[in-house]
Amino acid sequence: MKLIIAIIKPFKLEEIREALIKIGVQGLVVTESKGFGRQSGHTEIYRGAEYEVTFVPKLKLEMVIPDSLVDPVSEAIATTAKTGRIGDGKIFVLPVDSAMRIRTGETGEEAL
Amino acid sequence: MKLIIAIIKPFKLEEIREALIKIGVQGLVVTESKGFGRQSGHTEIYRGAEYEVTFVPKLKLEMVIPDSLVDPVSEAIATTAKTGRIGDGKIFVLPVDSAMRIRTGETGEEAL
Amino acid sequence: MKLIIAIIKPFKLEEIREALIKIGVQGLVVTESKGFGRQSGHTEIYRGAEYEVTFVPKLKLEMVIPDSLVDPVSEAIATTAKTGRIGDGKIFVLPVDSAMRIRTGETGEEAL
Amino acid sequence: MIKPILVSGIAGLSLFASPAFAQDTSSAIPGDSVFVFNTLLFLIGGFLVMWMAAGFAMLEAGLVRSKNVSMQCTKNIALFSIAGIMFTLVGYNVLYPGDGNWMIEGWVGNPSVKDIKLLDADGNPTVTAGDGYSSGSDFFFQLMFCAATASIVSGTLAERIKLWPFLIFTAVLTGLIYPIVASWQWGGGVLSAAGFSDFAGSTLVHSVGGWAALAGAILLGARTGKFRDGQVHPMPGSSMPLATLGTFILWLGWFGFNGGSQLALGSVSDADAVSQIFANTNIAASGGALAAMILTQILYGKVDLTMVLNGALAGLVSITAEPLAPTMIESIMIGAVGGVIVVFAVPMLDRMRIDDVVGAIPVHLLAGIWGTIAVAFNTQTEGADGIRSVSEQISIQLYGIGLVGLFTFVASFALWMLLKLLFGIRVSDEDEYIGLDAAEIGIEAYPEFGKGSQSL
Amino acid sequence: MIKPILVSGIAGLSLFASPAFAQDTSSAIPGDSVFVFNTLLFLIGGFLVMWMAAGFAMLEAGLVRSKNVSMQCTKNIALFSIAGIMFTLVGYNVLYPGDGNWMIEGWVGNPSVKDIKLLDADGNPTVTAGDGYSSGSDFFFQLMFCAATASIVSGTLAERIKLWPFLIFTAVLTGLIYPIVASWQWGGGVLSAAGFSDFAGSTLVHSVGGWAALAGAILLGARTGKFRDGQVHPMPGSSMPLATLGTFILWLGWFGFNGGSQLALGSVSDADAVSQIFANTNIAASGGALAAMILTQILYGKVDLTMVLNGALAGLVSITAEPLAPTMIESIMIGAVGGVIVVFAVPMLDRMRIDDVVGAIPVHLLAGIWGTIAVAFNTQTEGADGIRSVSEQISIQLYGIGLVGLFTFVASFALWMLLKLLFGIRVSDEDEYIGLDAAEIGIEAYPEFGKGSQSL
Amino acid sequence: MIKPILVSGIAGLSLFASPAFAQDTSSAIPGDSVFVFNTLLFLIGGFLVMWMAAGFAMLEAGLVRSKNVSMQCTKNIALFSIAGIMFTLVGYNVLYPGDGNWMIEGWVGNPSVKDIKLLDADGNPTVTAGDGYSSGSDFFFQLMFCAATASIVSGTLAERIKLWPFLIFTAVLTGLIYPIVASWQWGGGVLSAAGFSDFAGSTLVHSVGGWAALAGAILLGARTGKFRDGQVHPMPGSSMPLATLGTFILWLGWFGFNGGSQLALGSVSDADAVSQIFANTNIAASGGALAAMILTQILYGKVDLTMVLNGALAGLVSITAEPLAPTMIESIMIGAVGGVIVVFAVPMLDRMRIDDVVGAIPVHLLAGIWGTIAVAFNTQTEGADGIRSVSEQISIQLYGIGLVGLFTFVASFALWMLLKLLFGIRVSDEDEYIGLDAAEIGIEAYPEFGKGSQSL
Ligand SMILES: Nc1ncnc2c1ncn2[C@@H]1O[C@H](COP(=O)(O)OP(=O)(O)O)[C@@H](O)[C@H]1O
Ligand SMILES: Nc1ncnc2c1ncn2[C@@H]1O[C@H](COP(=O)(O)OP(=O)(O)O)[C@@H](O)[C@H]1O
Ligand SMILES: Nc1ncnc2c1ncn2[C@@H]1O[C@H](COP(=O)(O)OP(=O)(O)O)[C@@H](O)[C@H]1O
Repeated sequence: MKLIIAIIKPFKLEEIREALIKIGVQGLVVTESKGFGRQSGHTEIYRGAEYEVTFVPKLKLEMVIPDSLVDPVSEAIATTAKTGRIGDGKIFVLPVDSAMRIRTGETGEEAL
Repeated sequence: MKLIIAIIKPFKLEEIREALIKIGVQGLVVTESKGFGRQSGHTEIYRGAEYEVTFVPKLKLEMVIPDSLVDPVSEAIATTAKTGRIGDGKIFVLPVDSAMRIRTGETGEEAL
Repeated sequence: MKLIIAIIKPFKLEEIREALIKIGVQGLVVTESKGFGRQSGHTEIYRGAEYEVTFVPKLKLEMVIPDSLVDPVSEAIATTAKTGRIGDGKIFVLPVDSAMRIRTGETGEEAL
Repeated sequence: MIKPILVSGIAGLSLFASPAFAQDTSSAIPGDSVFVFNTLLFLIGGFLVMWMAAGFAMLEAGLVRSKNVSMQCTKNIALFSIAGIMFTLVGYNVLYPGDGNWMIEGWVGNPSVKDIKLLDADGNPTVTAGDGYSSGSDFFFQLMFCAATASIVSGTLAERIKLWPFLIFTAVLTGLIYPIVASWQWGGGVLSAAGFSDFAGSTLVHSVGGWAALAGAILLGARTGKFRDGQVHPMPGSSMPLATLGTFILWLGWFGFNGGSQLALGSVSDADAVSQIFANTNIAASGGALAAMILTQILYGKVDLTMVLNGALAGLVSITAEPLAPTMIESIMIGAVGGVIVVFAVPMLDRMRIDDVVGAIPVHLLAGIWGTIAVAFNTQTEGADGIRSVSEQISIQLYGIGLVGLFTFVASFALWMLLKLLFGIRVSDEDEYIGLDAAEIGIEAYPEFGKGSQSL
Repeated sequence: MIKPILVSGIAGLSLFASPAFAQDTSSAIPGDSVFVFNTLLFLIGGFLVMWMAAGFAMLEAGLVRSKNVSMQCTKNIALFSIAGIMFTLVGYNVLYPGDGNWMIEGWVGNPSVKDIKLLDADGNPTVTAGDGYSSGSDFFFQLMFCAATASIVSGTLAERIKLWPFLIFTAVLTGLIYPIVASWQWGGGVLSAAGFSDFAGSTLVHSVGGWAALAGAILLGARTGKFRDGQVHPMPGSSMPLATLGTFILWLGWFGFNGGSQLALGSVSDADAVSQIFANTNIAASGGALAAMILTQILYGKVDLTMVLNGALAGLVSITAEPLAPTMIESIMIGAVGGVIVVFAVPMLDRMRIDDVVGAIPVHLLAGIWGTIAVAFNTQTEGADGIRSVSEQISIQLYGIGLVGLFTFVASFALWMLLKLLFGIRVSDEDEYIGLDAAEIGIEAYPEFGKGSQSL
Repeated sequence: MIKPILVSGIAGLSLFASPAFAQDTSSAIPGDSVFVFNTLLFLIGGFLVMWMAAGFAMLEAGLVRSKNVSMQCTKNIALFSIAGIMFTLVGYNVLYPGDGNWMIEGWVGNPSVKDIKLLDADGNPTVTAGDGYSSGSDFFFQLMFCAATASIVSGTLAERIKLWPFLIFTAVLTGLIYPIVASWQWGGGVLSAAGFSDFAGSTLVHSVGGWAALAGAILLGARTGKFRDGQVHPMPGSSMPLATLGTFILWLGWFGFNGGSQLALGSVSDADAVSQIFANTNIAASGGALAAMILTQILYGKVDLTMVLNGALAGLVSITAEPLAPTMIESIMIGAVGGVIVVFAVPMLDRMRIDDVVGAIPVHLLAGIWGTIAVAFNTQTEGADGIRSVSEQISIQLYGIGLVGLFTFVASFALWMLLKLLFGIRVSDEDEYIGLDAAEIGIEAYPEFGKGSQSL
């Protein structure tokens, strides 16, 4: 089992969710975050003073999936999240030791 | 050391926190998130148009614990978070390489 | 590659970001969270009734970095985030299997 | 706020020009001008009291949790609409039975439906100027008082009551319960005959709302989790600036509430009276707010903003029973006692396990009782043996408070009980958890997923 | 709301004391008092209508998504400012050409710039009391109507229109389009001659705003994603309490809008009329809100707060064309029909793929049409052969609705088209995604990163 | 806004019917009607200015960061309460020493405590109609001006000042400093004798607030992090819609502020004057808002909403010193200059390292100075040698501005210094970080953990 962490542009959420469902992802959790990266934010002027908005709104998607899905999921996210413009985001894959569904107590891939 | 990620129903937070304290968890961090899973949200009508609320409010609990606590913690969360109804959430366990307490510089299990 | 999770006091964000840039961190993602730990919150009185504010506002920083940066990054965060007072936060290091930059499809350390 | 039928008390002067000026024909105000002035007072007073509906809505929206804010907004706009319609169709006639329209003399007016129309087909008024003011303006003004009574109830019962049973209660409260009680005094019924004095309605409006809320709160029970494990668990409201806005709106509206209750502006003495009322009303609110602020600082080591807001409102409720007679300094005192009452009564209700979400019972019921008693020190009505003594007046005030309380509480309790048996008045635990907005309204108050980042 | 030039219709009575009272010299109101009363009505009415600008701002701020809230606030304060200046410089003279200042007799007034100054160098009024009211107060009142027209447009086109082209449109709307249309009736032009009746402007104000909004919405297109994949994708607004506050503000302001349109307060019959107008206006809003509430409960199983808010406003728009003649119960009905219209028209517009963010078209245009037609049942103007029949009046009302609609829609459409060709009226997709606040205003409505935790 | 004692200037006309009408007995307004009209103007003006307290509260709540919003709400309701009580007990008598009650003739009134009561035990007025208006209504109106002065201070010093020292300052400001300054003009003191002209208080109210704020800001220092590393670090406020709402409230309230300052409504010329004031006040705000909008667009490439809001307010402050004499177009200009001042002064203060959280110094102090100077072009008071020349008037205006500035700044600075030495006026760095809500109020403005998901 792997944990996929994907940082995406917020307006891509719905499209990605639909793409993931198609390839069998059964659940995920989304968190609103702010990202800092090459996409360097922008300079704003507020009441005559310049300031840099360094953090850009992003969504963080987290989902635990069976090893077999790592490639299709990465691919699906990469395809749908891509706009080709700076700030499209990242996909990270982390190892997971175990998973449990609280409602049933199921563990392992059953739990996903 | 392991990182426990638990996705729970928001109103269970306090109960779970109390259960965790009892078994020796000394710290955790909670993030508000939205989940998508079998609990499929619901259909709302807004100004005459139907729409699906696909994402359900969840809390994400993260805590790093010594290996010895993984089972009691999982068990404690599973017990208190359970309502038996769909959407109760998940518990994931991830490996952790190291931990440090910023205030003291302590590392390892001391830092938790 | 490692995932650094740092729980910090919110007002330290800007300082830490600047410190991290200096040592070559190219991106990170910040999430607003609430923490529970030794820093035990405080008791408030609202309309004549006491209650405990158990959760303290924290920021969670996540960044994936090459192994070579783990020590300097930990050090940089530890130094700048430190106030010496309870609640300064934690730094956790987790293993990462892989990373991908969505915009270019680059993977591995290139993607960070 | 009394129809001319009540001649005892200082307010009785209002519609009759004071003799000192009547002689002075060159400066005297012509009858038609008096009519317009009086009408204008009702209209201005009326729109200011109408504005209080927004005040209640904002105060309550700020003091409930986010998940119930849409519901609270819905209830407030709905109850204001229902109050308007029920008072028009039924309540107005019950409140003002006049001479011949009592069902039970002095106690219950005839609920005949009357469709008000002021101008006949030729555009001539259907009422005569001799009345001293346009009856339409009076109607408009009275309607707003009725609506205010209903607004009081919604705050206490927030976050757990079902929408429709609440609205049915509102319909009966505004169509019958409030008009019956108010008719005892302002319709020339038993209280007015007994020499009770309640200028703008500390008892007749505010405590009626408070008693109805109390009955509901008892039957409904507290919010889940509020009194867990023998402890009080505060549930802070969603938005302090909205609660503050609501309080300022109510403060502003109160000038109409008390000032308009002079019922006349068309003479020098009425203009003086309305001015004094404005000044006293304002300073009583100041007294209430400051008392609560100082007291929470002393008791808790920090100022509690919600108590300050409640304190200002309690000051306003306290002065409402007699905003004309006190001096400015007396007004500060009367208001300050209201503020003190709030600070002690809020935790007291908690100890009694009565869950009053916004503090409406301390503010409207308890400060209302205090204000009604305080009247006696400044104003004594005329009885058979001349002006009453202060202690006689206090007895009468207590009699009025008791009578109104008894009737309103019993009637409300019975009605809530009926609604409970028929439909249930409380939402399910599940619905309470997810919030009434999602459960009954279908649109959350702040529905976006994260600020500014929602994709849909 | 008619200048004295229009004598047909019940409102024409307003400035002329009714004979019944004229004889009674002892109670008659002296001419100067009449002047002051009338002026006061305009001033109070004017500041209440001014307050509606805040109502529109809050309603719209609550019904757009967070990322566009600063923009909506900016537009509302800017359009109100522009309306004030354009109406002063140009619009007022176009609206009231008087006898000799028409460019096209009965159709288009002369847009001469006039700089209004009421007192001469010695502090004496430059106008005479004989006019019956201070022309400055009338000007102030009329200006607010003009601004209200512009406010209506901004809601419909929210979340995708560029700031400056919108403001240019506003300048032309308030300087020319609205004043021309309004001159047809209130300036003594063609509609007034034809016997059209529109007391406070269901058609002349509200539907003008509605038609201008409709033309813009068609040319501008829907928000990206609103009608994706052949389905309607709702985009819930950011804050229900702000939307509720806005509705209450508008409700309050409407007493000035309709009550002030009596144009006179200085007689018993005028005071009666204004009172009736206040009462009817209030109850029509109640009817609209309740109708929408009950209907959404029945149709969708839940109450839709935004529909209730729209319903209240639709009730207000519906009664605006004739708030004086109906009885209270008729007023409830007229308002309730407005509420029903909203509930059905909102999804209908969606089906037509017209994206009206706040529901301004159902509320102001469609309920405005309904209200204008409903006039005929209560009020018939006098034609050459005496008072018209109901069906004759209906024809004339339809003629007025059609004429106003045609002109406003065509003029607005042409203007929007011109702006589109010259500058473009729609922001880029990217800007729409990130929100107009970040794109065009530079300060987000809620700019903090997390509540209370921002470090900068 | 002048007591009758001041006869120079156009406003002096107000209480005395203009001769042109006095002869015409049939239309003349009887003395008692004049009394009621004047009183009514004070009451309406007073409640509109009271409403400005809510405007300041919302504007400031919107422009501070979330973590300080409850504190800002608390300060605003507390200062309004304190102002009411202090002005009643002390300030009113200091402001209006009349003939015999000066401590230092023309400079400092006697701070005797007076308990105001308008009706005697028999319900007869204790003042006579000859005064032209109810003294209670005047008192009510003046009290609101005093409170407005205090409101101005709280915005500048937000986010870092301790609650109680601020409130002590408020008590002295409203009990002594403001009344002393205002007595120089409105109490018939030295400025009025010198021929200074300030209709509704650009200098006497707004710049007094501004100077007091400036003194505080200098002693208090900037917010931590605002001027880090030689750069300005903006700290955007929490809620643009609340700031917009606050501005609209202030705009509305200003009709009372300026219109009520005519002090009389009971004649044709007064009614004309109030009408012109309403129209001019409105359009000056429009001018200020638009000027700021166009200027920020040009300078920064984007419109800055907060500047537009400040610009509208600066327009209002600018016209306040003379809202009657200018024509409409002149009023637009006067307001627009106010808007321009704001856009340049805000960054200028930043360069001076003076941290004014809401822009109160540019808006109230600088635009107030501009407005006071601008008076001279339209209004010249009468000196020993007849009407003064424009340049003479400018000198006198500058003298008044200087005198008021000097006294207010020095007195405020001394008082702030005293408070600093006694209690400290600034919260600890830690408290500033966590926010004043958590540190001093104990309830955060938006206390929920996530929207709608809080379990407690
Ligand atoms: N090393 C990293 N660890 C965690 N998150 C990162 C990292 N690098 C980038 N991100 C996240 O990804 C987002 C996009 O990255 P950015 O460098 O701006 O654009 P791109 O990926 O197109 O080069 C950033 O806003 C940040 O949230
Ligand atoms: N594979 C997954 N990875 C991450 N989070 C998940 C995953 N599956 C479910 N979740 C989270 O757990 C929540 C509950 O899951 P759900 O399928 O709705 O109910 P249940 O666990 O009772 O079957 C979801 O809302 C989602 O937030
Ligand atoms: N075991 C843990 N796992 C995850 N987060 C933790 C853990 N312990 C502490 N934290 C986070 O770190 C923050 C600081 O920890 P705390 O115990 O309060 O102070 P300190 O680290 O100075 O001893 C907590 O608020 C919590 O968010």
